[in-house]
This record gives sequence, C-alpha cells and structure tokens, in this order.
Amino acid sequence: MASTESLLLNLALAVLFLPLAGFALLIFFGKKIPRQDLVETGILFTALAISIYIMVQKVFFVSAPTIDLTFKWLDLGAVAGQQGFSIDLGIAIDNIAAIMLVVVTLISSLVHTFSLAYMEGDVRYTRYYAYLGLFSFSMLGIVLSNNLLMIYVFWELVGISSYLLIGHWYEKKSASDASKKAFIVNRVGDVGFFIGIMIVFTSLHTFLLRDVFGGIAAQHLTGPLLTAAGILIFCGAVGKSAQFPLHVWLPDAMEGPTPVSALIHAATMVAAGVYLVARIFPMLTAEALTVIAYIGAITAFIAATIAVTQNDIKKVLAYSTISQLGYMIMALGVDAYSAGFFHLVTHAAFKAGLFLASGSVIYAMHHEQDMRNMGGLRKKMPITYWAFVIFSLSISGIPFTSGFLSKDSILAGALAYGLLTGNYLIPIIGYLVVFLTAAYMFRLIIMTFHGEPRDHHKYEHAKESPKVMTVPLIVLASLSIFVFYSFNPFNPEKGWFLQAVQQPASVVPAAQSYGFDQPVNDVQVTSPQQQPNAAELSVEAQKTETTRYEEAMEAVHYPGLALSLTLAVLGILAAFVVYDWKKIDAEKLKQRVKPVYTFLYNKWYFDELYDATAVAGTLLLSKSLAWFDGHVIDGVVNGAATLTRLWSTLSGKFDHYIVDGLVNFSAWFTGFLGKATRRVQTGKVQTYIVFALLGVIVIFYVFRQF
Amino acid sequence: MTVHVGLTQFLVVSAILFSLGIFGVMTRKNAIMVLMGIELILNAANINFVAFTRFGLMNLSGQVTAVFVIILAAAEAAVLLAIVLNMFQQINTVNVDEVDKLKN
Amino acid sequence: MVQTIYESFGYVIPETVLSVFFVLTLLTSLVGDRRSKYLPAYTALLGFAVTGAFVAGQIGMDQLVFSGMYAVDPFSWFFKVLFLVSGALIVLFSMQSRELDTASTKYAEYYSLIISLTIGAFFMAGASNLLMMYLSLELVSISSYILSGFTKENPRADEASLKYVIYGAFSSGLMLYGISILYGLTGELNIYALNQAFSSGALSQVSVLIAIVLMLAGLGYKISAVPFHFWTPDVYEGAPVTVTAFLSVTSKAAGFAMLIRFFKIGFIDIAAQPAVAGMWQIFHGLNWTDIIAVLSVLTMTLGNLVALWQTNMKRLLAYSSIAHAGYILMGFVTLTDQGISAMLMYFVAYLLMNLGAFYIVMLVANKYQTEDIDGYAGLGYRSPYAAFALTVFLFSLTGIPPTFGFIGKLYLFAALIKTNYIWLAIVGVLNSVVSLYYYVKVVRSMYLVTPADSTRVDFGFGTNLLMTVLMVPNIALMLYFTPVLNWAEHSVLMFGLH
Amino acid sequence: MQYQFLGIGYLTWITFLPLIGMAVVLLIPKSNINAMKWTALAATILQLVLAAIIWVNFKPSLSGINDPNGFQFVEKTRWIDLPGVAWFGHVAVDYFLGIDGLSLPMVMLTALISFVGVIASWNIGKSQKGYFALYLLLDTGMMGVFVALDMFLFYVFWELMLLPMYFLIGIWGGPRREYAAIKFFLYTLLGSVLILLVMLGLYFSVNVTDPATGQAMHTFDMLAMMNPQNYDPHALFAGIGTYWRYVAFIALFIGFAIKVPIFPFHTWLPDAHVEAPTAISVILAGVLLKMGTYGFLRISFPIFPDAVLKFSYALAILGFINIVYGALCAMAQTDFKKLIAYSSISHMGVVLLGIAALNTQGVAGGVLQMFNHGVVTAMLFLIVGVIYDRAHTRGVNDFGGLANQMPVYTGIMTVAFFAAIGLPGLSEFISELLSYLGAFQTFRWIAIFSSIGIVLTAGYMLWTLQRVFLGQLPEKWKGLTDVNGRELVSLVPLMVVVILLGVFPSIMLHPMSATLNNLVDFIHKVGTGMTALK
Repeated sequence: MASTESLLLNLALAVLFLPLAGFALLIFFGKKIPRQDLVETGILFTALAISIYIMVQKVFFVSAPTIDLTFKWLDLGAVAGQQGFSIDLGIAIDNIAAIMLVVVTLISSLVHTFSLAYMEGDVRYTRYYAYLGLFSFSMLGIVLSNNLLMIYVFWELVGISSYLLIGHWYEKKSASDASKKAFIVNRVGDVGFFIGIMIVFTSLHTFLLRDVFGGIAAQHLTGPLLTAAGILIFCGAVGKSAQFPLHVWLPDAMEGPTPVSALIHAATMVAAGVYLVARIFPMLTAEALTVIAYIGAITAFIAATIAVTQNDIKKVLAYSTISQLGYMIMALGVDAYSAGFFHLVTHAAFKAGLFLASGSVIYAMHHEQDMRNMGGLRKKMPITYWAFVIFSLSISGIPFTSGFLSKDSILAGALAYGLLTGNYLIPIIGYLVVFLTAAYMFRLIIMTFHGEPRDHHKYEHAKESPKVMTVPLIVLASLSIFVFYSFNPFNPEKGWFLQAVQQPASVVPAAQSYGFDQPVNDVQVTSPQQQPNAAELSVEAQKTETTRYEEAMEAVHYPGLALSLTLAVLGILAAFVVYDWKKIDAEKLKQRVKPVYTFLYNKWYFDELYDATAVAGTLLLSKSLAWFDGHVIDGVVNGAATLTRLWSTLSGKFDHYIVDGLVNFSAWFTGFLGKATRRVQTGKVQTYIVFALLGVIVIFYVFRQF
Repeated sequence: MTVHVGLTQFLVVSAILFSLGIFGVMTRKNAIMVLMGIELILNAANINFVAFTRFGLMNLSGQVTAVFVIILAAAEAAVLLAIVLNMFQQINTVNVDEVDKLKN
Repeated sequence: MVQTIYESFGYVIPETVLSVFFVLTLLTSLVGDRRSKYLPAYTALLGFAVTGAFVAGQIGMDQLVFSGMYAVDPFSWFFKVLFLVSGALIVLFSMQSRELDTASTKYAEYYSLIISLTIGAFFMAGASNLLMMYLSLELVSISSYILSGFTKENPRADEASLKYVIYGAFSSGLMLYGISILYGLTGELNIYALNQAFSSGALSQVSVLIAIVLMLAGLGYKISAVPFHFWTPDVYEGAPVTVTAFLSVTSKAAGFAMLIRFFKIGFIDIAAQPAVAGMWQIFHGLNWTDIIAVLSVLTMTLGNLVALWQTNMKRLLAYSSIAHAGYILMGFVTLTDQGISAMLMYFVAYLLMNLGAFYIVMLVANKYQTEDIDGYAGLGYRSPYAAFALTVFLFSLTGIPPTFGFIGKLYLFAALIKTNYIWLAIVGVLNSVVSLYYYVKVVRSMYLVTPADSTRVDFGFGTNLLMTVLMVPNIALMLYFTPVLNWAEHSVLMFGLH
Repeated sequence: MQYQFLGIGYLTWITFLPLIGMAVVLLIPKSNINAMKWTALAATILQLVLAAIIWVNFKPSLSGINDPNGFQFVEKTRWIDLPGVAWFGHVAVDYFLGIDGLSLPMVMLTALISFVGVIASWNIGKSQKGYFALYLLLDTGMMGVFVALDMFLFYVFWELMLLPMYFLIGIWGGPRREYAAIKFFLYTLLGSVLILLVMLGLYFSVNVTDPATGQAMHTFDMLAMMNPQNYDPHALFAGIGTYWRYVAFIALFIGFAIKVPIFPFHTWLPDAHVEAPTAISVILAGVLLKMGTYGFLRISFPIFPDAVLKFSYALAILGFINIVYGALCAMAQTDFKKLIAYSSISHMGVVLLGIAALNTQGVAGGVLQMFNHGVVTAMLFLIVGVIYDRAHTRGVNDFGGLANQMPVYTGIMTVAFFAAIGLPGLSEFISELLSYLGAFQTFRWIAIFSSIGIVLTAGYMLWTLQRVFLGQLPEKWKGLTDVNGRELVSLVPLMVVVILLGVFPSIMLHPMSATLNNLVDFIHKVGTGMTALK
C-alpha cells in the first residue's frame, strides 16, 4: 500500500513538473525545436494519462483519505528560549486534489489541441505554448499543495501566467491594459490572502494545512481572529474567482486568446478560488461562511443580470462564468461543500466547452465577436452548434446533463440552509439566477446560430472548424452528460463523485460553527489527517452531525428541483419568445426599461466607480506626494541651505552694514564729544578698531556676569 | 602749601591719555595722527608702569619695561611712517579712509 | 632653581644662531649680485638648518632661564620645531614666487625678515614674563607688518600693511595697557608670580578682568579670533602669498603658544587636586573658559559662513584659517592636557595642509595669473598633479579620512567629548560639514568644470617634489599617526607644572 | 593563523585587492585604455573568486555579533599603540577584521556588484584612468566597511567611500551632476559626523584591560562596546536606558538613515541616481544603501539594545512610511531611473520593517532583503542603462513596444521586474515574506498597512513595463538593437542569483541564521537589563 502511495506521490510530482520542463524547453530552445507546440501538447496528454491513473487509484483503491509528502524547506533555527522558526512544505493528494488533477490536465490538454489550429501562425506561437505550460504547472501546484504558503506561491504564479496570456497580443493597448488590470485587481485580493496567512502563521507557527487545522482544533486560534483569518484568506478567492467586488477584471481578461479564456478564465484558474475555499473549509467559522455565502450569491446575481444585456459573445460567457463561480462560492458558504465542488468540476467541462465553441465561431467569423453581426450559423457549423446546445442545456440545469446534477444539489443546499437559518434571501437569489442563466444562454445561441445572418460577407466565408477544434468540443460535450458523475440522472447523492467528495469536519470551536454542524454525539472533532481512520470517523461525524441539514436537503430536494426546472424552462422560453419568434420586440423592451437596461449594460458602472475612486485616488495621491517630495522635503533641505547662505551673506556683509552702522554710531559718539562733528569718519581700519574695542567692552561685561 | 601728588593722580592722567589715544586712533583721518593716538596709548601704559614702581614700593621691573616700551614705540613708529610714506608715493594720500580697496 | 644670567645663555643658543643668520642674510645684499635671490635664500635655509640642529639638542629640556623670563620646555620645543619647518618651507616657496620678483625687491631683507619673525615666534613660544611676551609679540608683529607690504609697487600690499600696522599696533597697545594694570595689581611681571598673586584671591575682580580682557585683545588679534579678526582677510588678500602663508601658520601658532602658556601658567589652580589626571582647574571667581568657548564658536562659525561666499582663493583661505583658529580654540576650552595635545596635533596637521594649499595657490598664481576660484576651472586636466595635491590639502582642511586633518579634528572632538562639552563638539562637527561646501567648491571647479583651453601646464620636477613632500604626510600620518600623537602628548609639558 | 595567502589574511586581500588594481591602473599610460579596463575587471574577478572561497570555508554554526570567537577569518593587529603618559591613558586602535553571518552576504554582494559594475562601465566616455582608479578605491571602501570590526576602522572606510563617489558622480554624471554630487556629499558627511561623535563617546565610555599590558584602556573595538560590563560606571553611555544612550542612538540612527535612505533623509537619492552613470547607480543602489542598514545591525542595535527596544516601534513606522511613500512617489515618476530610485526607497523600507521586528524571521528577512534588493536593483539600473545607451533618453513615456524589438532584453527585464514585484520563485519574495511575517508578529497593524505596498509596487512596476515594453513600437526606435554579449555578461549572473535564491533561499539564509538569532537574543537579553554574556 505504502508503495502505491509513494508511487502516486512520485507520479504527482511528475505531473507537476512535466509542464514546467516544457515551459523551460520552449522558452530557451523554442526556436530550435521543430513543432514545439506538439511537444507541449504531448507533455500535457502524458500528464493527463498519469492524472487519470492517480485519480482512479486514489479514489477507488487507496483507503487513506490523504497521501502526504512533507519536507523542511527553511529552518532559521531558534533564538534561545523562543519558538524556533522553520517552514515545512509539501504536497498532498486527497480525493478532491486527485479529481482536480484530472480536470486541469484534461481541459489543458484539450485546449492545447484546440490551439493547434486556433493559434496557428500567431506571432508568438512558441511563447504561447510556453506560457500555457507555465500556467499548467502553477495550477497543478495549487492543486497539490498541502500548505498555505505553497498555495500562495502558485497562486501568484497562475496570476503571472494569466497576466502574460491575457497580454499575449500586447500590441493592443486594450490587451496590455486588461492584463495589468487583472494582475493588480488580483493583487488586491492577494494582500488579504497574505494577511490571512500571516495571522495563521503567527498564531500557529506553521503553514501546513493539517497542522493548522490541528492547531485550531486545539483552540490555539479562536474567536474573531479565526473568523478574520478565514475571511482574509477568502479574499484571495474573491480576487481569483472574480467575486464581487473584485470581479471587474475577468470580462476584460477576454482580451486574451479564446482558448486561454477557456482554460484559465473559465475552467481552471478562476475555479482555484473555489478550490482554495474548499481546502480551508474546516477552519471557516459560521460568520465567515455567511459572508462567503452572501458574496457568492450577490456575485451570481450581478453577473447574471449583466450577462443578459451583453452583445460580445465572450463577454456574455465571461459574466456567466462569474455568475457560476458565485454559485460555487455560495454553495460552500451554505455548507454544501460537496455540491460546490461538484459544480466546479461540471462547470469546468461545459464552460470550457462553451468558450472553445465560441472560439470556433469566432475563428469561423474571422475574429468577429459581436453577436449582432452573427446569426444563422447553425447550418454552416453543425458540430459547434450542437455542442453549444448541449453545453447551454447543461449550464441551464436541464435534466440528463451534468449541470443539472450539480446545480440542483447546490440549490437544494441553499434551500436547506434557508430553512435552517431562516435566511431565505440566498436561495431566492439562487433560483432567480437559474432563470437568468437559461435566458441569456439561449439568447446567445439564438443570436448566434438561429435566424438570418446579419453580416453576409462574413457569413459566406464562415465554415465548420477543422478536426483539432471540433474533437475537443465533442469530448467536452460528452463530458457534460450525467453518466460520468452519477448513474441516477436525478439524484447524484449515490454517485461515485459525491461519495468520493465528502465534506470534511469543521474544526472551529462549537460556538463558532453553524448550529446544524454540531456533532450531537461525542465524536472528537479533528482534522482527518491526524488519525488513520479519521476518514470514516469524519464521515461518521458527518452522518450524525448533519442529520438536520440532510433531512432539510431531502425535504427540499424534489420541490426545489421542480422549481428550478420550471424556472430554467421559462428562461429558455423567454429567450425564444423575444429573440427567435420575436413575439416581443427586444428594442421595445429595452426602451421600456431604459434606465435598468443602461445600468446593466454598463455593468453596474463598477469600472467607472473604481476608476473614479481607487485608481484616480491613488494616482492623485502619488502625484501630490511626488510634488511634496520634490518641493517640500527637498525644499526643506535646500531651504536650510538657502538659510545658511542667507546667514553667511549677512555675515559676509557684516563688515559693511553692521560695522558701518557702528561707524556711524561711533562717529556720532565722537562728534558728540564736540570734535569733528561735521567730518564723520568712516575709515575702514578705524571701523575695525571700533569694532574690536566694542568687542572688548562686550566681553568685559559678559565677564562681569561670572 | 603743597599739593600731594599720589598714585591716583598718575593713574587718572594715564587713563585720560589712554582714552584720548583710543579716541585719536578711532577718529583721526590722517595716518600720522592715528600713529600719534597709538603713541598715546603706549605712553599711558608707560606712565602706569613708572607710577606703579614709584608708589607701589615694588621691584624695578616696571621702570625697565617702560624703557623697553619707549624703544619699541620708536621702532613701531618708524615702521608705520615708512609704510605711510610708501603709501603716499603709491596713491598720493595719507588718508586712512581712502585705503579701502580690500574688502568682501 | 633659576639660573644665573650667564648660564642662561646656554639655553638660547638656537635663538642666538638665528639672530646671527638674520644678520648674515642681511649682509648677503652687500656681497655678490644684489639682485640675486638665491644667495640670501640659501643663507636663510642654512640658518634654519643649523638652528634645527641646535634645537634638536634641546629636546627634553625643562628650564626657566634669564631669571624666569624665558622657558625652555617641551612645550616651546614643539613650537620651535614647527616654526623652523614652516620658516624653511616658506623660504623654499618664496624662491619660486613670481610676485616677489619686482624691480625694487630686496631679497636679503625679505629673507632676513622671515628669520626675524621666526625669532620672535621662538620667544613668544617660551616667554613666561609679561614684558617678554610683549616684546616677542612686537618683534613678530613688526616683521610681519613689513613683510605684508613688502611688494611696495603693489597698492593692495601697501593697503594690507597699513591696515595691519594700525590694527596691530592698536591691539598690542591695549595689551600693553592690560599688562601695566596687572603689574600694578600684583607688582609682578612673571606669570608664575602672577599665579601666586591671583590664587591669593586678594585682588580686585574688576581690575583683573579689565586686564585680562585687554590681554585677550592682543592675543586674539594674533590668532585672529572673532571679534579681533577683521584685519585678517584684508591682509591675507593683500600680502604676497608666501607671506600670507607664513602669517597664517607661524604667527598664528606663536599667538596660540603664548595664549596657552599665559592662561595655563597664570590661572591654573596648582593647589587643587585635578579630578581627572591631566585635567587642571582654574581657581574660583574667574571663569574665563566659557568666554573662550563662545569665542571659538563665533570664530569658527563666522569664518566658515563668510568663507562660503568668497571667490578669491586667498581670501577664502583667510576665512578658512579664521575658522581653524576657532577649531583649535575648542581644544583649549577643555582645560585638559589632552585638549592641549589635541591642539598641538592640530597645529602639525594645520601646518601641513595650510602651507600646502597656499603653495598651490602661489604656483597657480605664477602660471595662470589668477587667484580666483573660477580661474581654477579645469585645473584637474591642465595640471593634474597640482590639482590632485590641492584636493588632498583641501580635504585635509575639511577633515575627511584618509587625511591627517581628520585625525586632528578627531582628537579635538575626542577631547571635548571626554570633558562632556557635547554641545561644543556638535557645533564643531556641523561647522566642518559647512566648511566642506566651500572647499569642495574649489575641487568642483578644478575637476567638474571643463577648461576653455586644455593645454597642459606642468610645474618643474622640484616643484612636484615639494608638493609631494607636503602631500605624503597628509595621507601617511593618517594611516599611522602614533609618532605625532606621542610627540604632542609629551609636548604639553610646561616648566613648573607636573 | 588559518586562511592566509602570502601570510596575509583573506579579508585583507579581498579588501585591498582593488587598491592594488588602482595602483596598477594609475601606472598604465593614459593611452592604453583597454589595459585599464582589464585591470579593473581582473581585480574585481579576483575579489569575486576570493569571496567564493570565503563562502565555501564559512562555518554557519558560529554566532558572531558580540562573541569574539563567533567571528571568522579574523585578523587583529595593533594599528595605533601608545603606552601614553599617566594623564592620557593608553591609546590603542586595532586593525580588526572579521566576518559573521551578517557581513558574509554583504561581502558577497559587494564582490558581485563591483564585478558587474566594471562590466557596466566598459564604455565610459572620458578620462577612463581616473574613473577606474576611483572606482576601485570605492570598491575597497565598501568592502572595508563590511569587514571592519573596529569602529575607527569602520569609520575610516565609511568616509573613504565618500570621496570617490563624489567624483564619480560629479565628473562622469549627467547634466545636473554637480548638484547631485555635492548634495550626496554634504548629506552623507552630515550623517557621518554624527556617527563620529557617537563613536568618540563610546570610546571614552568603554574601558577594557589590554590583554598585552594588562592595564585598562579605552578601545574602538565594537565587540567590547557591546558588552555592558565594559562600561565605565561614570561614563556618558554607562548603564541601561539612560538619556545619553538614547541621544546617541538617535544620532547614530540619523547617520545611518541618511545612507539607507529613510524618509525624510532620502532626497539625495533620486538626484544622485538620476545623475550618476549607470555603473555608479548600480553600486549606489546595490551596495551603498545597504551600508546604512548594515550599520544598524552591526553597530546601533547591539551597542544600544535598550534604545532599540524603546524605539523599535518608531523604526517600524518609518519602515512603513518608506514602503508606501516610496512606492507612491515611484508611481508618479516618468524618468525611468528616478522611478527605480524611489522603488529602492520603498524596498529598503521593507528591510527596516523587518529588522525593527527584532525576531528571527524579521531580521533574517531584512538581511536577506538587503542582499536581494541589491541584486535586483542592480539589474534594474543595468536595464535602464542598456536602453539609455541606445536611445539616450530615460523618459518612460518615450518608449513602447520594445518587447518585439529587443526580445532577450525584455525577457531579462521581465524577470527583474517580477522579482521587484515580489513574485514567488524569485528572490525578493522570500525576503519580503519573512520581513512581513516578522513584522506582523511584533507590530500587527503596521505590517498590515505596509502590505498596501505589495499592491502599489505591482501597480507602478507593471505600468512601467506596459509603457516601455508593450504596445506599439514608435518609429524612431526601430533601430534599437538587442542586448549585446557584454551586457549579457553583466545581467545573466544577477538573473541566475535572483532565480536561485528564489527557489533555494536556504543557500543564503543558512549561514546567517546562527548569527542573527544570536543578535536577536542578545538585544532582548541585554536591552532588558539581563546581561547575558558568554
């Protein structure tokens, strides 16, 4: 067994470092290697194969919940009589990590394939693949890390690779702007993440998640600080997963090549935030979870409303991504851990699919992205069309799709949460978004594929994309069918996936966790890794502790299902009514709700708001400080110099003014003595003498004082 | 009846001389007159020395000093006169006011 | 144990020899070519050399001769060596000076006057009797009056000498009057006896004060301390460079020697047990150290601040020398032998760097016919070696490692810190920072300004050699200053103390 | 004694090798410029080799700081020795060199940067002789500061560095060079005279028995100054937490702060950097700034531990100001060099923040940051130099789209920029992480506020990157050529170091840790009055 574990670990390391090797290879010898693209793609497929092996092994054969490899990375020794300072790092494979491995490598390899055609003849083709390699490496790093520091490290690295890829066509100002924006906005979130890490480390002296959980369970970090730590680390997720209020970078990120959008800004990197929250789930207090839930819900709603109004095909998808991410975050917030992660995976498949499909459309339309210039492409590119339809059904949560399963369990969780906490706002938003999602997705399909072509010239040249592009679509489309996750199309509970992804037990003090999370019996709550059979234990704990929650879910499952289904269908119908059958004129509709429409169309004016406040403020501050520095601070120095110079001129003129003054005085004095009153003496030597004499007198009087 | 002349009178005289000397040095325009002022100062000191020796019942070093000072005064006068003479040859003036080319 | 006059002659052989050479140098004008500048110069040099030999023989002597008139002790010995070195150097400089080569210059008299000034300085260093002090002071003064106006055709020189003589005569007059009062109070001219009288404490405060202040006027004028400094810039600017250099070192040092001796012998409280070894106390009721402290602050500050604005090199160095007088005075404020030894050490540094600086100024005046700082533009490229030497001297004057000037300042400040005169030390260091500005101004125009015409101007081998001789110790003594420090420490010894 | 070559210790060699080089340069006839360059290069390479040897032979376990036996490669000989007369006391100055975990990184840094600097000054326009002579003199001064253990010696080296710097900026600098040079000179001199006074005060406060003669004497030995038991009870700086000790600490602080530079003593830096020639900017930012912080750790902290504990909060606040203020000022600059100059101010703030924390990770982070910042800023200034040589402008807005024109250059530059941003995997990340962790433990809120700097840095760095390298290439820069071999030789080693230390910081941290822990321990024990001395 242990041999298997070490084998798996080595394989995992191989998966991790293969893409990095590819990156190095391409960066340094890119020009010399023939078909570098195939090299990188090959690497990714190898990684995929290994990952699948790892997953199967881990999920179905390895009983230990976690395989862990830890090593001491840094040891600064100890100050006498104080706690030593050392940093342990390492990797760990548990079920969700194993599954994420597959997700990442799968999507990545498909995107690589897709790009073979899509990016053909690009100026920086090699660079492109190199960066994809770098990204895959960093993303896998996040997946495998067993400690916060490494997660943060790879977190930044994905940030950079996303920066590089968004700015791939940096000749376009908009592209370089977008990349910069993405990085900086993420940085804002990361600062929170960083501070959270610092809190954790300073209280627990470790970055290792298992020790962190252990420490929290042992009450070394409790109270508001614990909540703060949770929320601050979540800030990182807010940045990466483009949650409100830091969601503004993701739509701009669509400046990058479409396959990149599919890989990074739809399937994997943006999901990293969700993954992070899942990782730190046990240490989240009720308050933190509530905050998370609300952030998620608000994001889902805002993004969905915006998506309805956008005309750029990729923008729509971008906002739909944000909204779906909001779903996942919300799910975690409402304690529906497994559902959230489930949706992450299914969403990865169909959203990547959507992006690739749109990519193939854009490819066909010669980089036209505005849906108002499309239409009627159904006949031209059937494969893309049908793939698109399947993905859209999946995202709208129509039965027999993967999306249906995951989304449904999220909604059930939200509803249960509502029931238990009396906090109905969240489930209500959840259902509202179901309607909106269906609506905008089908609006997109109709505007793109149905009806009459609006730009005939482009339409004429449009044709179905080559195999390398359609095959990935087909793969992803098939992965959007329920069977891959659970054989029961209506209830995933018993499916292998949800069995594999069990909610870890919370380690926060009882008082700070959700009431319905409380273990009723006396099961000692610890993080799974600490006791060999903790897995079963925590599952046990789960069973006993979440009965209320599960009951609730059971209770609301079918009504909720029915409701969501209805809403989805309504949404689809609405789309058809307005855009296909034109029963209602879209323009008229716009006119009627003009203010709302413009508000939504301008994305709730978030960018404008931030530009006006944060950006402008910072720039102003920096300008004024620079002025301050140049004029005041430096001025003080120069001022001092001037003062000295002034002073010295004074003393320089000393002989002139003061002495002359004394001369006049002495002249008056002598004149007063009655002699030579008329002939005032102003000989220099004599004035010197006068002064010396006065000096003598002054000194004498000063002397007298002692 | 005779007026008794004591130390005080001498000191007063010397003090007056001293003051006059300083006054002269400060006010006279002609270099020669300035020299006179300096001579007054020196001789005021001389009077002190001699007077102290005479009335202070002290050793003779005061008198000796006076002699030395007289000689020195002569030397100084010689030097100053020479310089003034040269000055007169160069810039045709013995007026110390007009000697102010060197300044800040 | 005062020696009889006859025996006393044995102790003044150096002075006697110098006087002989004074006459010899004067006589050289009769023999040979009257216009020859070299014969008198070499005679003078020989004189300094021979005297040096005799002075060397006096090392370690600690005697009071001519019935307490004159002290031959390590303290005066130190200064004698200084005077000889500076005198010899000045003679060497003068041999190269162009401005002395005027129609009417009588070299014999010039060099003999240098010797006579040195003789005066010798006596100032040793004088322990008020009359003796006055006489030696006058000897120095009169020689310097004549020297400063030596180039008769030059109106500026005439003006300088006129101002100098009037101002000097006046100040010495004041001093003499002060002496007379002291004599009247104590009936003594011998400073040891004065000390007795003072410590008896039976004297009228006011009269003593008047006397001391008048004395101070005379001494202050010699060391050009504020407010008795007014003559300095004008005279330094007007006089020939060589003479200026000579005055700025020898006559100033002599003034300090006399000042130190007068106050240290006259006002030290021998009876009192010093708190720290080497720290002497002055008897109560007469607190003149604060006055000295204030004077030193005024002197260095005014010197530095006014110097900032000078454009004439000689005038700049004049003010800088005023500032240095201020620094040196700081050492005296501490009332410790350590302070004195720091001062002595500073004199060595001061001699080296100041004479060096003036030497370059003279050379530049010879070759470039300029005394303006702007005239030094691009000197670093036209005469690299001279420029480099001047740079070394200027940084030494500023007191930056690796120059000997730094050690000099270091020990002055050390003495202050040791005696907790922190405020004075701070004023001192701030002043040295200010001074950097104007010294660097010269360096700047030498190196940072590219010259109009960049023709090389080279000085002869001998000149470069002399520069090196002055420059090397400025660096070497920083790296290894043990001997100087040792010498200075042992030279604070005065007859009758310790 | 071990570690000698020709009977002379390694540290003396590494310090005075450049001086030998200078002598050689001065002997070379003016015409033969290449010979001068190669001499200078040879000297610095030898120095680098020697540094490597020292590195290899360094024993990380030894503790250094206050423990005479904790130092390595020690050379101690009497320099000035005066038995003195009774009232004067014994005067002794030692020629005392030695390194510990604190000076080792600085020695390495100095050797590395000096070498790079020579390569960067290959194309110096005028009077090369003077240039290389002064350059090597400067090198000696810098190295000396980091190896000297006698305060007098330290001070001499410290000042020795001033003069060449003045000329190097003043003669070979840009248009406003005179102003910048004199400003630098006056500022630094002002700082150093304060150091001088404190040094003298310490000299008279410390009384040790001379091992040779057995009599009591004052000393400039830093290690002796650290031992509270050596203080003469009546002395100015005797005791713990006395008034004069605080005054002295502040004076020292200002002296060193001017070099770092710490707000508000920083205004000489932008001018000096902008005007100085590339190589000199590299030296300035790479090594000279570190001397200030080195001074804190070597002198201020261990000699006045009580004062450090009292003022550490203020230091941390100053660090915060430096970080944010520097970053904001940098953001407003349009002159590439000035921008980097301000970024240095910001990054040195991190050092201050770290060492003010007075705990293992903080101090280690600070020292590591000193090294890393030295390397990274050196890279940045070289990078500016490269385009300045070609385009003769440093206006950030004059450029754009250089990425296509100069790909290799852009690649290297990207590494440098990301390092400056603190990207994980590159050196500065580790040091900033440690500094912040340390600071967070001691001053939670200051650390939190300071972390704004993380965002701001990313902001101005990426903005600059965008303005210079991304976008369309203006017509006038079509002729720009990519980095040549010489520039690569100067840039690549630094880049390697940046990446290497980013992944294996232990290489640098391991040798430090024993020393720094000892430092922290010492400060806390002695500073709180419990004398803990071996």
